[in-house]
Amino acid sequence: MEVSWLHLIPLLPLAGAAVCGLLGKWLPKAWLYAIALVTVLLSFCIGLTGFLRLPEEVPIFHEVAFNWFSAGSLHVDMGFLFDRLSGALTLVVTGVGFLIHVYSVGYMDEDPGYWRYFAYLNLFIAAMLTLVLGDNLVAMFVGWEGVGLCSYLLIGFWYTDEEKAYAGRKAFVVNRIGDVGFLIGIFVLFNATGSVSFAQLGVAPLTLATASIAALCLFIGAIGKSAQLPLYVWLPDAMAGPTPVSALIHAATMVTAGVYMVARMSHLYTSAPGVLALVALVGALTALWAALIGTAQNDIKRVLAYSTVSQLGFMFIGVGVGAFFAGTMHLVTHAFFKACLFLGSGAVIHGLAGEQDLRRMGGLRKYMPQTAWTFAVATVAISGIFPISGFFSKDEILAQALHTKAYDFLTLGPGGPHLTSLGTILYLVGSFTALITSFYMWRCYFLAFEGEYRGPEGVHPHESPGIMTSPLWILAALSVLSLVIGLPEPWVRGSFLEHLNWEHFTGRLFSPPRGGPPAGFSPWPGYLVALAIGWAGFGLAWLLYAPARAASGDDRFAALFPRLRNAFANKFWVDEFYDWLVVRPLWSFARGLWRIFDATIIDGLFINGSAQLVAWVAALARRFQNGDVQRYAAVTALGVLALVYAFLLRSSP
Amino acid sequence: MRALDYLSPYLPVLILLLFAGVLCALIGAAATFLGPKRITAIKETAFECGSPSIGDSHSRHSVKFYLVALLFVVFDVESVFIYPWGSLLRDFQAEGLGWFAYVEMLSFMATLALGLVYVWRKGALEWNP
Amino acid sequence: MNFNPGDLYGVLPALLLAAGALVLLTSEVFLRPVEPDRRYQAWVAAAFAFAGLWASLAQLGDPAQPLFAGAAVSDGFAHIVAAVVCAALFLSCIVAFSYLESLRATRGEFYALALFSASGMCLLAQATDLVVIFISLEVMSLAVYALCAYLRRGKRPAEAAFKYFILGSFASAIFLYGAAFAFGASGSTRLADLAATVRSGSATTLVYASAALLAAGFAFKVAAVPFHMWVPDVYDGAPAPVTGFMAAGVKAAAFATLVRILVSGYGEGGRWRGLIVALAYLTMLVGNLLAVPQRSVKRMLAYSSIAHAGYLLVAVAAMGTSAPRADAAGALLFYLASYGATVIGAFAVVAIIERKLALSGLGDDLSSWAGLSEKHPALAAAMSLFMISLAGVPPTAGFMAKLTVFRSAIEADLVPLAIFGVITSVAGLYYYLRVVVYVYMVPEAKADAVQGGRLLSAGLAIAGCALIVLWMGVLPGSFAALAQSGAAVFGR
Amino acid sequence: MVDFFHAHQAQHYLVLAALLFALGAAGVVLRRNAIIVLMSIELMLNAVNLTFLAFARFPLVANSPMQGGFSQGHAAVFFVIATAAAEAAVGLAIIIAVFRSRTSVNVDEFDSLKL
Repeated sequence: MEVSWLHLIPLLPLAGAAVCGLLGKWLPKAWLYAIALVTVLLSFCIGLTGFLRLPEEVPIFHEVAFNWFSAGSLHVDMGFLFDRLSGALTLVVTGVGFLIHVYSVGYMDEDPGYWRYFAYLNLFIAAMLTLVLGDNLVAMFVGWEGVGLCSYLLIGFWYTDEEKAYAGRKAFVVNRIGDVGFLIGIFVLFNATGSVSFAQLGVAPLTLATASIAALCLFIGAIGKSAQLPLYVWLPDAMAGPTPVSALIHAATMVTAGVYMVARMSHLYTSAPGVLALVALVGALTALWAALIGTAQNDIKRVLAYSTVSQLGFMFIGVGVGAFFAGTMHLVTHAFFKACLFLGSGAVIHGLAGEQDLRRMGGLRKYMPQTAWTFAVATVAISGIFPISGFFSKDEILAQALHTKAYDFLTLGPGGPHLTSLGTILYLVGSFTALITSFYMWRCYFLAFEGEYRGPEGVHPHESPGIMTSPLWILAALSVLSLVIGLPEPWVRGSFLEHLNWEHFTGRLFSPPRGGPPAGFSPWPGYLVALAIGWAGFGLAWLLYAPARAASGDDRFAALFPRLRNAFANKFWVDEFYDWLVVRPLWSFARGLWRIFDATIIDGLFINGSAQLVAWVAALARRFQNGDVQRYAAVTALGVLALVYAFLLRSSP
Repeated sequence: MRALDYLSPYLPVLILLLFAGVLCALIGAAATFLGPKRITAIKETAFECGSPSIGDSHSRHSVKFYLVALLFVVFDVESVFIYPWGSLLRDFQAEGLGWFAYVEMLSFMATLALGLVYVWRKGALEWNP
Repeated sequence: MNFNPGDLYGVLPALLLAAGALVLLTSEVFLRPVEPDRRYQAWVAAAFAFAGLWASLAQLGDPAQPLFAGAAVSDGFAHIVAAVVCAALFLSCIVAFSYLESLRATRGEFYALALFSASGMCLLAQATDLVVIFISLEVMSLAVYALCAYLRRGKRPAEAAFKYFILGSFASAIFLYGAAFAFGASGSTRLADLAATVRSGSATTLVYASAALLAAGFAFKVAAVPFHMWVPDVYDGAPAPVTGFMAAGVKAAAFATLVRILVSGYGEGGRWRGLIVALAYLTMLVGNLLAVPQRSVKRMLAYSSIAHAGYLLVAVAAMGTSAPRADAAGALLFYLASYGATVIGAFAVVAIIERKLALSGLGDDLSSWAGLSEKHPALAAAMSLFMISLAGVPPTAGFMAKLTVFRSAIEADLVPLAIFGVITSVAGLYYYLRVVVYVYMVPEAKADAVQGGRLLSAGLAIAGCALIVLWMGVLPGSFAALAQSGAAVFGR
Repeated sequence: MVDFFHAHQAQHYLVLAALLFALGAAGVVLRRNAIIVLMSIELMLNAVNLTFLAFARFPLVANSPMQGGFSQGHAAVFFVIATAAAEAAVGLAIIIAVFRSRTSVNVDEFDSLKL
């Protein structure tokens, strides 16, 4: 259905950003907050109204805002597409965005640059909405670049000198690689089909080669934006920005853009099954890799950052096995619980006067109970413990991976073996990752909130003000409530919940993979395994971190949980065993991974390498550009000679 | 080979140049080596029709010289267009373009005159170095 | 011999601008005793620039026709370039007004010289005869040399002008030598006759030597590597409003002429395409690479102008194939317009920063930009907009321009060139965004603020540029249509 | 040796012009004095004039497609001379401006602008 109000959704935050950015310095604080918050809220309301009124038969709102440009045979309309997927994401972006705005009012209140911060934040939301709602690849790219720009600005929000400004360099270099891939992908698709709009790309017949190249290029973009192997390294460093920004951009919205893009281009990716397998493989490897590294981090925000990378890997497994609904469902649920976790960590950091080291926390549940409870709820969600949302969405991905038929006809090289077992491998890797995920998230929770306070002397941990805790509660509630979209279809068939079921809800949006969707499997075995895994991770964390906390905390522990203590009477032996068998190797392995890859290859070769390249270029330029006009003339003369020679060479047959 | 063929006509010129150069060098050398050299204080002084020079021999000219010289060159060179015009005026007239040619030259002269007026009013022609 | 007075109408923009220059020169010497306040001159100049803009746009619909027995031509391509030049002049006059006023350096010659050079640019875009091209080139260049040296403060402007003059004259001589060869080979200085000689197949070595020399002369003017060495020093030393005008106007006129010479003069042979492709590769690489270590914003913009010459060369190279030339020409025109608007805006902001530095004789450094957003949020926002437009990030004019240029390259089967362009342009974000970071950086304690006052006119120009940049980025349709209509002369 | 008298008539002029042009270019690149650099540029322009005149007087092609025939080459020389004079004027003015700020016309001392 053609409508004329869609443009308001991104336009309102944009207007808010313009007002905040240009006039914010002179506006009273209250006005500025009101403008920043109300524009986002209005966007949310418009999105919600639209979402509820989506027509049943063809659930699409479409608006051609204007004829954007036509250059030669390329005609692009700036249009907005509001269907069930982009609609849901609009709600997530504006909803979570609004909550984070509210939270930021408390968090940034004392910062002198608060007006810039809110301008950036609004600009980010406008760009993200453009990304989500754009009805063609170029519009998506507009948003894609816009969110990258805002992210760069917001990471650098607290820069006071150049040294710190270059902290964002890694994010920058890495993201540019992805952007090149994305742009080239657009060009390839345009060259092949003559169009860039999703509507036409969604039905365009593509040869396998074209589809594969385009899908690969676009996926490079997704790898950069969504922090997958080998370009994930910028995300942990991006934690230098304010915590609410990490929550919004580096957890809930921007980094999921890659997943969204792959889902949006489902027709392309199902036409290129090889690339689809690569997507799943990269996702699985990243999930495992980041989870392993996450176990060895002591900075609370870095733990969450690696967990984000890992969860994004899960989403890519989902879309990569052709279960686009599963990947996007995890995207939505993850947005809630990860935002909640990040905001919780922000409250902790806020309450501890800037302390981020898990080893110097502990026992915070006593001081900030609201933060602790909401953090716990979100941890339950991410570790996939029944019955909170993460359990269903993560298990859906794993179940789809196990039963996928997307690779049945794929072979390794011509005449090579069929890749039928790839799905099973993905399942096993994913399940193992889920175990580690549960482990390190609980470790994080225990270290931060349980046991004795080990924090810095003189700091009195305190609960955050209500304006910061209320978003936490809402997000925790959403983490729980969003389980309804993940309930298996047989459970809800016939009831009103059926409409909310994500698979049912997005049913006609995605192209099925070439082997067809898996059908007729029972969810129960998967659930049982997942349940076991979730609790196992919890147990492992408990064994290692609950008892070993502090020597003086032992008595308290015994008093609280005597039975458990008896069950593990030999706990020191267990500790040592685990330490020797699991923790030490795991720790050193994880450290090693981090050192080899992040520190050496990426930092050394890539980031410092580019710095050295710059220095080298500067030295070279200084040799030539030495201010001597006659040297310039000599170079010019040589250029003329070369040009004449080249022309004559080409002219002689 | 082609390049050599092409340049071979210039061999005589080259020989001539070489010959002239060698001859100059020879004569100079001969004068230096063969001539008697007995330098006295009297011989080093300015002789009969000169007085000892005062100050740097490379004195600097005032910028005004450049200015006037340049203005002269510019206006002088522009007048180069008038000669061919004058010699062709009758042909123009024969073709019925006499008035056009006249107006054309008039506008050219007017523009030049405007330049002259500008230079004049700017005071570039006033001589006070 | 024949003469059609209507031909003068064809060069109306150039005539208007030249007349404006004469008016200003006369008023400078005659009105001076009566009216010592010379601020009116900026507005007179702007009015003539606007008239030129209006005239070139009014002629846009006219059918293409040769003027003065084929020495020049009146076609859409030339009119669009003239419109870009006049618009650049108009905005630069407004920027220069506040700049010169605050430095107390207003003199009539400034605007007269600017008008003369713009007049040369307009003619350059129309010329189809090598001698006419040479004369227009010199009218443009001599005035610009003088403009560079205009600000008689410190060593830098005069030195920049000297370098520009020496190298520019050197390049002019090389161009002229090529013109002499072309005359020898075809017996004519008209591009059309040259094309006939090339087409007849009797092209000799002389023809190709002339093509190389002519191309080299204009490769210098457009700042293609390896003829780019003058750019950083000249851009750095010249007053910022002049630099902006140069970057926008000279580039537009020089590219228009380069296209005319190569396509109208040597088009059929098509042998030049490979060399332009090579120049484009080299220019994009060197321009982007050398911009990275720059700490002076002006020098960075100078190298960025080299890089942009590379992207424009991509469009020129795309005109060297049998693929629809009009598309590539349209892309070229669109790029010139968008680059002009962006770079004039950027240099206008630089001018505001520079006014203070010029008094102390310092070059600008990134550190003097720190914390601009605290004092002047709008200025900071505009500068950021120009930077991301130069970097080619949507939704700005720069992105649209790059998109159309690369697309035309792909249609002309220059896919590797387009991909290389995409990669280098994305790499270019690095140094553009560094400016943005500085602008929005929390200033250190001693943040030296830019003083206000007399910002209004420069501010207006900056706002106008920003508006155009956004407009061309968000609603490029009408601009693209104009560019296409102008490019139609190059045929399908 | 015989070729010397039977080659195309324009050849000698062209070779001389090329030599002059190269000398001028070498002067621009090598000479220290700014005035001499300027003179070298004028030399290059005059070399071009000689080339134009050689082609106009001894054409390589049968007939010129232009209205004025080969005399257009002569006309071109007029324009070049006039332009060269203007160029020299501007050049000298700029050199004087530089000289004022640093009292030297040695080109290799003009280096306050560099990377």
